[in-house]
Parts: sequence; structure tokens; C-alpha cells
Amino acid sequence: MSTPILSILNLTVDLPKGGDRPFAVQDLSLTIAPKEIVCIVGESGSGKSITSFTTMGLLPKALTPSTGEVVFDGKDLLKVGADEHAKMRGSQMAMVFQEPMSALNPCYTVGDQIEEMFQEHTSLPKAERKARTMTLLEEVHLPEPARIYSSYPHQLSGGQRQRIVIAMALALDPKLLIADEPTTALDLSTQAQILHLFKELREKHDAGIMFVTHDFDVVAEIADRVVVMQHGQIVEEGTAEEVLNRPRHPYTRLLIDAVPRRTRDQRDLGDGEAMLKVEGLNKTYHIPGSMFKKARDVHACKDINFKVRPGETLGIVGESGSGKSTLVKCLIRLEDPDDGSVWVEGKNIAGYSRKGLHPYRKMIQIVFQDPYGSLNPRRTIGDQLVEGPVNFGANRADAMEKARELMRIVRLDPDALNRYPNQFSGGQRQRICIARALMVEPKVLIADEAVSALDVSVQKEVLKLLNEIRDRMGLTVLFITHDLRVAAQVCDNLIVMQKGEIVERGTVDQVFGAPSHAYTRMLLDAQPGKGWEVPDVSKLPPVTV
Amino acid sequence: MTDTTTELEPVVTATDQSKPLTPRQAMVRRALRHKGLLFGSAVILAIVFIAVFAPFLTEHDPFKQSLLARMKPPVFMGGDENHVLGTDALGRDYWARLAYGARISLMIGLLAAVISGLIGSTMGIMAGYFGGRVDTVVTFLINVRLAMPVVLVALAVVALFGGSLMVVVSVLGLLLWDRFAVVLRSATMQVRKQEYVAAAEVLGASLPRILIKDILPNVMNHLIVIFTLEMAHAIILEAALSFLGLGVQPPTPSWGLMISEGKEMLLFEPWMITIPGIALFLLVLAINMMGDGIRDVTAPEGRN
Amino acid sequence: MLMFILKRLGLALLVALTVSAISFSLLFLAGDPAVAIAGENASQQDIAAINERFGFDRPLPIQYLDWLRNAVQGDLGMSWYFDLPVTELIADRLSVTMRLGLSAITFALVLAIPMGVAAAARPNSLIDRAALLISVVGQAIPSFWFGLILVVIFSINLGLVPASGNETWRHFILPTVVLGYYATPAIMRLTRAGMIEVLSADYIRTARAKGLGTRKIMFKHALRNAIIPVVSLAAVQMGFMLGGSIVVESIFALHGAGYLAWESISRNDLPTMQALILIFSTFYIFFTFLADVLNAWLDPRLRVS
Amino acid sequence: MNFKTLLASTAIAATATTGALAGKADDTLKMAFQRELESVDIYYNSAREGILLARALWDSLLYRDPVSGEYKGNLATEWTWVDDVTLELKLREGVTFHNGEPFNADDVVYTVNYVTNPDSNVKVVKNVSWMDHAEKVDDYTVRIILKAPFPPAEEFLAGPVVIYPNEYYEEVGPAGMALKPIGTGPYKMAELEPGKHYLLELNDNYFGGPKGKGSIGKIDIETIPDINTQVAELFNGELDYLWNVPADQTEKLDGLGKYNVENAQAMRIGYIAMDAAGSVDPEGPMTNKLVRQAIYHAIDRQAIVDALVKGSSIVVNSACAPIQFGCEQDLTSYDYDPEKAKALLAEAGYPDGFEIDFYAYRNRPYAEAMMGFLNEVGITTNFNYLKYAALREKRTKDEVAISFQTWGSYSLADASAITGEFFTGGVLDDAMDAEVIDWIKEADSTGDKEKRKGLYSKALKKIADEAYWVPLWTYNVNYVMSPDVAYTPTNDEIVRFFDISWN
Repeated sequence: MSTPILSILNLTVDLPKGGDRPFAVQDLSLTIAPKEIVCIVGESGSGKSITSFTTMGLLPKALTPSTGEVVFDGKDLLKVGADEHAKMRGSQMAMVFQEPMSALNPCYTVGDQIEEMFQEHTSLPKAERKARTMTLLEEVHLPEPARIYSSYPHQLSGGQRQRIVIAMALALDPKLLIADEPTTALDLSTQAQILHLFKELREKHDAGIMFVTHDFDVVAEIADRVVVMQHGQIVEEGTAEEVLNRPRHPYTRLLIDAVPRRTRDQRDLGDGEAMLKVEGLNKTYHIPGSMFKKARDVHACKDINFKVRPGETLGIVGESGSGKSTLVKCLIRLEDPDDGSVWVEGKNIAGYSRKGLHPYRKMIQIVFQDPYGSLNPRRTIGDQLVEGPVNFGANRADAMEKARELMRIVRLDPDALNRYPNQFSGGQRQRICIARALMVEPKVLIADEAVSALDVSVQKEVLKLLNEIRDRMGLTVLFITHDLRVAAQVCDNLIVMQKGEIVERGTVDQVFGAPSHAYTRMLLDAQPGKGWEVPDVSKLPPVTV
Repeated sequence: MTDTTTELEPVVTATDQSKPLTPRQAMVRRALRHKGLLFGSAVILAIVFIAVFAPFLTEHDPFKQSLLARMKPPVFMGGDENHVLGTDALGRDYWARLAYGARISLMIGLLAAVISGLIGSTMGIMAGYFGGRVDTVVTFLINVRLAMPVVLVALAVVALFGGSLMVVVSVLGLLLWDRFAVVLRSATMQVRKQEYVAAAEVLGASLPRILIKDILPNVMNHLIVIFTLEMAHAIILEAALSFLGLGVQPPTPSWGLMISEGKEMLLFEPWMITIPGIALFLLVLAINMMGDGIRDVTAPEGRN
Repeated sequence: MLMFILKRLGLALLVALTVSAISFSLLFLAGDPAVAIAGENASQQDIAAINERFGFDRPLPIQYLDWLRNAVQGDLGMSWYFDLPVTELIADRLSVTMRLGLSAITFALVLAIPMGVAAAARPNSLIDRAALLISVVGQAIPSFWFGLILVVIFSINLGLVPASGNETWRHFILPTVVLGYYATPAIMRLTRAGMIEVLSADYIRTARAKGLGTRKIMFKHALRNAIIPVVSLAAVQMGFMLGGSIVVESIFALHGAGYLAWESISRNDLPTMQALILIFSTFYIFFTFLADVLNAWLDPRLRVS
Repeated sequence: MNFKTLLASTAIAATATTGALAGKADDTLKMAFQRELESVDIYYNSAREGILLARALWDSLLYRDPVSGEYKGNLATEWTWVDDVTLELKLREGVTFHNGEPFNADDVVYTVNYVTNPDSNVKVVKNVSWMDHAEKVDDYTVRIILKAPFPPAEEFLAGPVVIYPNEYYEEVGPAGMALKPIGTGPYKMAELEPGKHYLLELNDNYFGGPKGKGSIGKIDIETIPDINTQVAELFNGELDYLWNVPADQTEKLDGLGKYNVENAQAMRIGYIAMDAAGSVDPEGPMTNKLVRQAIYHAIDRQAIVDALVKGSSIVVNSACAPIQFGCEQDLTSYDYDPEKAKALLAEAGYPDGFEIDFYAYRNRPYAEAMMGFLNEVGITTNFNYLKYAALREKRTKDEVAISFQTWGSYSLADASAITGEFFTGGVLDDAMDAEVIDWIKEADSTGDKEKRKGLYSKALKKIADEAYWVPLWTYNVNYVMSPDVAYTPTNDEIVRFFDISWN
């Protein structure tokens, strides 16, 4: 290994007083060599981003590095002045962020924003700056560089914007490239392309790359070395091969164990009558124009047909814009479908007026994606749990008793019913949401990306809970997700949606094993870390710490 | 699987002290640390106290004139103890008028804000919740209202119907609803998008129930903040109307009217305009500071 | 695109029409116009003559439609008080009010934006507190009181500026300060809040990661974005100021449209009142439209793709 | 906060720099109007400001000496009554208008015939409606033909009826006259912005006459609505001459000892109008003579005059201004006696008083003070302060039972100018007393001075006995001038620019 471009030694960053722990990162040491991708892995709050921000000198004011050194190119970055550090940013070290949608200034063309790098750090003439910018656009494989050059960020897709950010980072050929969850906000197919781009960069440039992520599949895809962090400390470090396949630290093992498996045991569901049957459902949105935009129609659901049996989990998979959310909204009648029918227990609930629907509302319940937005912050948990039964005529005291029982089922303390949502973590909130949905004894439970916002370890728990409840109550579950791994693990059957249409359906094995539609194949192909078989941690040798 | 039996997330127990406070507790705690809010509330409390207990705070009748004791200076300008803040142009005790006037000014602010709040928030919440045509109509009405020069229209109406307290309050109430509507419309739109509203709908909650249980509590902080702003706005507008001679009718001791009367002697007896001027300034300042404080304190709870 | 501009204009027209209809019906309920025309010393005989001449006995809707038909042709009628065409009368007064309004909004922007930016750059610093103080005081101080105090201090005691009239730019200093200060708090608060929000945006972090200097980040990247809502607010404030400069104009004896409106109320000069309300609302509509156009220029997201 | 310093910092009395910087140096008298004058054309305005300008810009045929009250020739040199309705006037020769047009009989005939034509729609019809038409006898002799005998004809010819240049007026009409007034007067209009600004210049070719030539070169008039701003400009030396300054400010300005302060009575009087005829409410308390007398007794008019009205004002008991011809002074008066007022109320059946809406349109403090007195005797008043037009409309619609009114009689020194307006059965006649109506109508059309006096006396005595009005006080006008300015005001609220001079 060549001389490291970055070596962090015993770095400690203090948290402001009154937090739940004294340090954001503590006693952290790591090195990154040129042409090396080092992945920093950890769950939210592990301090993985703090490390990258400290290096870039972009820490929020509240956080201050107290001890240690960050040696970059022979200089301790903690000791250089703010101005000097600013000069090094962009020119010698660059960064790519998680959220491409908001990482670019909406008011300037992307060409301007890339050129700004040259303007700031070099004295190149204008023509040369533009030429270099065009080269960069080509390097990150953007089509029609000339058009892109004069486009504004909002005219580009998320993937294109992320390429712009990467191009910007590469502009001055920095020695260190820091990427903070650069693919997390992207669709699967885009993620694959961006990851590919990073691999390409490793070949073409000399930069060392610090790649922060929470996703072990991504790690498996691109990492040379891996650093695992927990509570601000490094718990394990090693080559990708070692860490992924033979983790030694219990926490690493726990994380890896929580990664959903791509296969599951087939269950026998019998040939029961369909619990939920959707026939010929269509939904078109009319997007009214604004002062400067034309009105248009979006066909969000085209002729959707499927059925689900009692006790079955049907996965609906698709990227953003595939129409899966619209489908869900039509099922729970937050939107009215244009036509088609939705049969539950012999009732076509798509046919009722909003008023007539009331008694049948409880048959289909839902758990949403965002654990923070789906509970009313101003009402106690208990109040929100009894809402459903009370709306359907139950007596409040009985409902409260039932709420206590359901709290136990979702493994929360029933006494917590008088608390407010802000006193719970994300995973706990999702359990509360599940309990809330179950309060009205639905026949069908829709989990709409219900675990997507959760850390992998929490995700695992919630998935387990969902399965338990399904089996215990004989629920029919519609599991909406963009994550193929999760879908593979929890679903019996799958539907793949693209642009409002179902393009593929079948059992998990059929869909994943022998996909018939090109889109499905493309999705499967785009999954990162395909070559990595998640090890069974229970079979690994005991921990030697 | 070595540790799947370990709960990754500890089960919450009701006695757990390390968990965050309830929203209300957190709000109270923030409120107690907010200097502006404390100052504003203290001043308002003081003024309310003066208004309520005016009869006990002065032995003078605010309407009792004495043409022989006109424009006596306040005690700190060399006046006598009998009239602590002096007397006005008709020899009425200034302190008594100020104290009783607090009632009028507070009442104008409160009533005007209540009227405009009812109109504006109903319109705003309806527009924000239903969107579509309701929103189009409400937006149009807001535009019409904003395009109307408010001071002129208020003046014209008061000139027409005379300046009784009721007329002034109604005119202000009917003219100042725009900010309620604008803010509550967008706040409601925000809340409307939240998944808990969708969840309530799916759980069969009726429309009024959703509005009362889910929408209203979550736009309440905006409502309160605008309420204070408009209350201050109404008080200051009434003073401006009085200044132009079209506010509430004398001898009602409104502070705006006292300023307007004191204005006559601005250059010679500046205390006559300064005393009610400062009172009005303090009241409006305090209401605004309280509004700002409430906004800071009730800002959406941090997501950790 | 054209459709939308037309739609937008149609809406503006509808707003103006509604405002004028409302104000017309309000105004014509306000006292007997004939008495107003005749004046304080008129006898009953005079009043009867006037009533007949102007046709005030006709039904209100007909009088309104009459007015509207003429207004569409650019004829806003004759001022009952001055016996001059209203358009002529207003054109003269409006220039004073426009000058006052423009200088006041400039004053407000020049004071509020830098302070808002500085306050946002260092929340809770001395400058932030000073900005807060200026804005809470500005909201609470009645403009008539403030105006009179300024006259006493700067005109009488210090003799620096004239107290009344509109002959030279010096006459506009005090009114500009009073009227401008009225608009300052809202603009400053919005600038500050906008800057704070923008400064925490991802693209500012990107800009910092690019190694840009603080000034470039603040002004090129942050302010450009934060200013967009300020533009809309300034337009609204400008509209309000034109219609709300009554008090200021009466204190400083500026013969502007606001003062004319106020006097017209007391003189029941309905054609003038009616025209002024129409013009003020048109200005409001015009300024908000202008702000939309300006914002489209500032914010490419609002432009045609 | 040091309250006292704050107050002190805004107090100017101590630190004010005395003005009188400009003015005399460039021979320009600067003064202010408080409100916008609608039109300079005297026949198309009804404002006091209009009268001021008219006296400076134009001339009337006669002139009434404000001190002696004697009528003198002005544009006319001699005048004789041919019969009851025909007045023959000899005109002054050699007079020219500001534009050079010579003055002769044609101008007089044109003017009279123009203003008396109903189609001309002059604003104050009463000023001219007594004339029927004028006839030219020769170039310098005219006859004015009256509709009916009109005793105060000379007063009107010396006041509002001014002579316009026929050729010019024919050409430009009222609109042109309003923008560029042309007359024969001692001053001519040099600059004019309607409602805002007037600059008068001395007319070097002025013929003299009883007005005399003015002495100040230019008179610069701005409209400054706020009295505080006017006073501020006086302090700054931007104004030399304030007019209609409120009593309290006048006292304070006088106290500074730096200004020339004058006070003069006005013809305007204040009164309380009451619904004696019951047209608002036939059963209302105001229909009861005892109640009206009680109100009379309840109000301490002298105290209000002393404390608020001040100046040269006096309490009046007659329904007219004392300087007006025929204004009887020897009649029933009612002292301030609240106990008696209460007794009268009790006698009238209101032992506990009653509640009533009290209206006013000017002098809010006076009204408030009167309400204070009424409250003392048990009459609870709800105050309604309205614009003049709104109040007048309410009165004509019979919605006002009691109100505080004033009347300025167009500065006409004749009782007919007030009684003729309010006691001859018109819509503003609250008494509707048939006897009074007859007496006054007869007086208004009688030429015999003594007979008229007797008729007015009878009418005014009955008005006082019945307490149809509560006459209150005469008004006064305060003039505050820079020490360089000399002017002796007269008792008619008219500022004669040509009588002002520099010290």
C-alpha cells in the first residue's frame, strides 16, 4: 500500500453538552491511500458522517474536534486556518453528498456551478474553463454535454444531478474524494450506474475515496477496505472481504445478520378464495399547468389486476414513479380510481361513495413509510390508537383496553399510551403505527415502504414483527417496497410495476430466478453486491475481541 | 444468530426519565427560557391587570371633566400628587383615562383579532384542506382583500357608519383576515400532506373530527402567532384611525384617541402624546414579542 | 405561456373589478354626495340643485355600470370637489406618492436586507439582536407618532430637514424614513429567516465544499435564493405603502394620492375616491405581477423549461 | 428609560430656534391653508380660503369698511336705488384687469347675468339668487334688477359678488378661471397648483380704491393640513403667518414672546340645535320646552368659553352674531344652573334624565365638554362625531334630535344670513314655528331698517323664550405672525392680504 493521503489519528469530536453522549466520534483512527475506496459503515448516529465533515472542515459550529489529528498531504487539518482549509476544499479534497436533488443551487446553470470550481481555484481563461467543464461532463457519462451545460438543476434527474456533483468534485483532480451516502437517495438502476462511476474513478484517478454508507450491499460492491462504526467509535476495520464474510465484532455481525436474505422458505398458502381482488383499476392525474408550465395528464395506474389470498404477503416492487403509491392510495381510497373494482370479502369498495365506504374502511389498513410523519405529534399514542375503533362505534374504554393489548403485541409498554410520539424512536413509532392499523381488525394490511426509513437492525425487527402478526392474525399483507432484498425475504408473491403497469408477476423464486420482463432483469442486475453471499453469522467462529 | 434475542431497541417503560418530555412540558421549558416571551407576557399581564382593576387603581372618574384643571402636567413634570399623570384638555385625570383606556385598546385588539381570526382561519383551513375549487375561490378572495387599500376602506366605512366601538371593531375584523387565511392555508396544506391525516382518514375519522383533532392542533401555533400579530395590528390601526379623527368616539378613553387629542399640543405639552404613545408602543411591542416568543417556543418539534 | 399570461391578466382584471364594485357600493352609501359637493356653507337650495344635476337619485347598480363604462374608456369622471377631471387630478398627486413609495421601499430594502443578511450570518450576535430590536420597535411604533417626533427632533430642534412640502429631495427624507421604517421589520425578518433557511440548505454545503469564500457563499449562493420571497413581500409592501401613506402625507403636507384619498373621504368626493381605490388596487396587482416576473428571472425553476 | 429626558427631548419650547429668517428679506409672506381649496373661482367654491383669495384677486362693486361697517364705492363709485328692486351704479373708469382687459359695464352685466343663470350652477346660490339680472345703461353705468326687495343687497354687493372680465371668462369658463384667475384686485395670481400652492404677486396697476394698494410683494400659500406642522414651519421660519390657530397653541405661542399674536372675533356662532318640532320623534324629550330650557341651564357656556374657546369670544344668547344687523340682544337668557336644570327635567317628567345621541361635526373638545355638563344633570349622551356632509344628511332625514352646530353667515353682517337659513321652515328648521317663520320672511323682504329690526327682535325673542336653540358663543380667529409682520385682523374671519405689511 502506498503512503496514505489521509490519516486520521485518535480524533475526538465533542458533542454539545446535554446530548445523549459526550462525543460525536471518539478516539478514531483511520487511513486512506490513493486509489483506494474505504467504506465507513454504520447506522444513523454512529458518527460516520462526522468523520467526513471534520476532514472537509464542514462541521456544524456546535461540534468541535478536541483531540487528535487529521493529516492530509502532510498537514494537520485541525491546525490549518479556516481560509487555508477553504482553499484546499475543492482543489485538493472534494465531497459528494447524499441528496442530489438539493445539492445544487437552483438559481445557476450546472455548467456555471462546475466552472465556479475553476474560477475559484485556478486562473484559467474562460474558454479553457468551459472546455474543461465539457470534458468533465463527458467523463461522468452525461448525455449531450452541451445541453446539460446550460441546464438548470431542476431540469435534470436525480442521477444526472449526482453526476454533476461528482463532476464538480473531480474538477481539480483532488487527492481525496469523500462521498457521503451518495447513492442512498437514488433509484436502484441509477445507484448501479453511480457506483460503477466510482469504480471507474478509482481506476482513472489517483484519489483516495472515503465512502460513507449504511448499506452492506454497496460496501460489497465497491469497498477495498471497510471501517465499521458504532456510537462514534470504530469497532471493526479490515479489507472488504474480511469484514463482509468473516466479521469479528458482535456489532458487525449483528448488522450483517440483519441484512435481509434474498431467499426465504416457501410457505404453503393453500388455495383459499382471494381476500383482496383488484380488477381493471385505472387512475390518471391531471397536472394543472402553472404560469410557465403546460398542463398534462399522468397515467399513474394502467389496468391493474391482481389478487391476494388470506395469509399471503404480496410484494409490489418498483422504482419511484412506477405508480405503486397511487395504487395504494386507490386501495385505501385516499384517491378515487377512475375505474376498476377492488373486492374485499365480496364487497367492491371502489364502488362506494366516500360516505357509503365508511363501514368498509377498516377492512384495509396501512402503515406508511415515514415514522415521523405518520403520527400526530400533538396527540398521545393512546388517543391515536383508539381513534379507529371509536370512529367505528366502539366504546372508548374498551378501545383503550384493546390498545394496551396491541401495545404488548408490538412489544411496547402499554403504560406508554399516554405519551406523545416525540418520545419514541423511529422503529418504535413504526410499531405504534402497526398497532394503530390493527386496532380496527383489518383484513388487509398495506405496508407502504414501511421499513425503508429504518436502520437495518431496526428494519429487521419490524419485519419480524410484521410476519408474526400476519401469521397470528391471518392477515393479508401488501408489501410495497423498492428494496428487492427485503421483498425477497418477506413476500410470497411479487408484482413488479413500471410506469403504472404491472410488468411481471409470480412467486419470489419465479420473479427473481427467471424474470421474464426486461425491466425486472434490469432491476435485478442493478442490485449492488450481487456477488456477496451474506454469511450466516451463527456459523462463524466465536468473537475474539 | 448470536444476539437476535437482545432487544435492539429497549422497550419503553412509563417511568423512563431519559426520554424526551411531552410536547407541552418541552414547550413550557422553552417558554421559561425565552426572554422576549417572558417580557412580552409580563407587560401584557401588567396591562391586563391595570385594565381589570382600573377602578381600584385610581379614585378618579375617567369621564369627569374639570375645565378649571386643564392640562395639568404629570407629577414628574412638576404636577401635583392628585393627578399623577396630569389631566387632559378637558381636565380629566390622565391616569384614570389611561387605565380605563387599556380596556378599550385590549378589547379592540382582541375582538378584531377574534373576528378576523374566525373568518381568515376558516377560509385558510378550508382552502388548505380541500384544495381545488375551494382553494381557487379563497385565493381569489385573499387577492381581492389584499388589493383593497385597507386604511382607505376602513376610513371610508368609519366615516360612513360613525366611529362607535362596534363599527371600528367590525371594520378591522372584516379587513384583517388576510394573513390568517394566507398562513393557515399553507400550514394546513403542509399538515394535510402528513401521513397521520391520511391514517385518520383510513381509520374512518369524519371530516370535522380530522379538522379538529389532526389539523387544528397542528396549525394552532400559526394561528396563535397570527392572532397576536393581528391583535397588535388592529390596535395600531385603530390608533391611526383615531389620529385621523375616525377612530372610536370620545369620550371613550381609547389610547389611540388620547394620542390623537394629545397630538394637538405636541409641540407644547409633549407628555400628552408621549404617555399614551408609550403605553400603546409598549402594548404593541409586548404583544409582538409574545407572538414571536410563541412562534419560537411552538416551532415544530425537532425530529431528534 | 401566452394563455397563462392572459389567464393571469384576466384574474387581475377580475380582482380589480371586484374591488371597485365593493368600494363603489360602500362609498355611495356614505352620506349624501350632494351635500358633500355643496360644502359646509351651502343652503338647502344649493343642495337640491346639485342632486338633480348629478342624478344621484338613480339606482346604485346603474350608477356603477355608468361609471364602469366610462372608466373602461379611460374617463374616471370629474372630481366633484375640484371640478377637474379625476385622471388629471390623480396623475399630479400620484407622482408625489410614487416618489415617496419608491424611495420608502428603497430605504426599507437598503436597511432591511443587509441587516437581515448580517443577522442571519451570525444568529444571536450583537448585530442580530440589533436587527431584532429595530424590527420589534418598527412594528410597535405608531407611524404618526414616529413622524411627529422626527419632525420635532430633526426639523425643529436640529433644523436639518424641512418639515413639510415636496419641492426638493430634502423634503422627502423624513417621510421616506417614516414610511420606509414601517415596511422594514417584515422585510428584515423575511430576509433573515430566508437566509437562515438557505444557509442550512444542501447546496450551500456544496458551495462550501467547493472551497468558496464566505462572501461568495453569502451573496452569490445564499442571498440569490433567499431574496426570492423578499421580492414578493416588497411588492406587497409597496402596494400597501401607496395606499397607506395617508398618515405620513398628512403629517408632512405631501400632496400625494394618499392624502388626496383621505381628503376625498371627508369631502365625499366619490369619483376621486373610487378612482383612487381602483388605482391603488391596480398598483397592488401590478406590483405583485412585477414581482412574479422578477422572481421568474431570479428563480429558473419558475421559468419555461 | 428616563421618562423625563424622553419627554424633554421632544419638547421644543425651550430650544426652538426662532424663525423669521425668510419672508421679509425677499418680500414674500409665507402662509398656509389648512385644507385644499377646490377651485379659486369664487362662484365655484364655498370655502373660507376661497373668500380670502377672492378679496385679493377680484373686486366687488362696493366695499364694506370692516371697522366702521360703512359701505364705500369700490368698482362702483356711486349707487342709488331707482326703486325697491332696481339699483343703479356708476362704475369706476380706468380700471383694467390683470390681463389688460379694461373694466366697464359689460363686465358687470356679464358677471351678474352669468351667475344668476341657473344653468351656471354656481355653488352658493344664495349669494346671487336675490338678483334677477343686470342691464347696461352706458359704458360706465349699470342697473342691477332684483327679484324682490332685498334689504341686505349692499352687503352682498360688497362681499361675495365680484366682477369677472367678460371676454376672458367667456373664453376660459370656470375651469380656466380656476387655473388662471384674472381679476382687478390688488394681487394677481403668479403661480397656481390646484389645492396645493398659490403664489400671489402685487398688482402694480391696481387702481387703489378703498382697499388700498397692498404693500407686500409676494404672498406664498401652501396647504399644510396638520396644525403641528404649521407651527413647526413657523418655528423654522418657513411660514410667517398662521391663521386659525387653536386657542391652546395660540396661548403657548404667545407665551414664547417671540411672535406677534392677534385675536379677532368671527361672525360664526355655535349653537345647539334641538328637535323642538318633533320631526325626529314627536314624543321625544326635545319637543318639551322645559327639557330644552333645562339643557340651556345645564351647560356652563362661560366656563367653556374661558377654558376652551378663549380669545375674544363671548357667550351669546341670541340666535345670531352680535355684530349682525338686527341681532337683538335684549332677550331671555338662561344662567348656568344645574340644579334648576334638574328641577326642570323632573318637572318635564324626566326625574332621572334620559339617554340621547348627541351629534357634532367640529370642535370635538367643545362638544365633549358640553356632554360632560349634560351628563352632570342626568342626560346621558352617546357621542356621534360625523363629517359635515354625513351629519347634514342625517339632519335632513330627521334623524338628529340634538346636535352641536355652527354657522358663519358667509361673513354677512345681517341677521337674515342666519335666521333666514334656519327659521324659515326649511329642512334644517327644527322649530317650525309658524309665527317666527312669518316674521323672518317679512323682515327679509322689507327695506325699512327699523321695521326689520323690530321683526327680527320679535322672532329672536320668541326663539329665546321657547329655547328652540341654545346659542353658545361667538367664534374667534387667532393669528400668529412672525415679528416682522403687521396685521390688524377684523371681525369677519377674512384675511385681507392688502392690509398686511412688514414691520
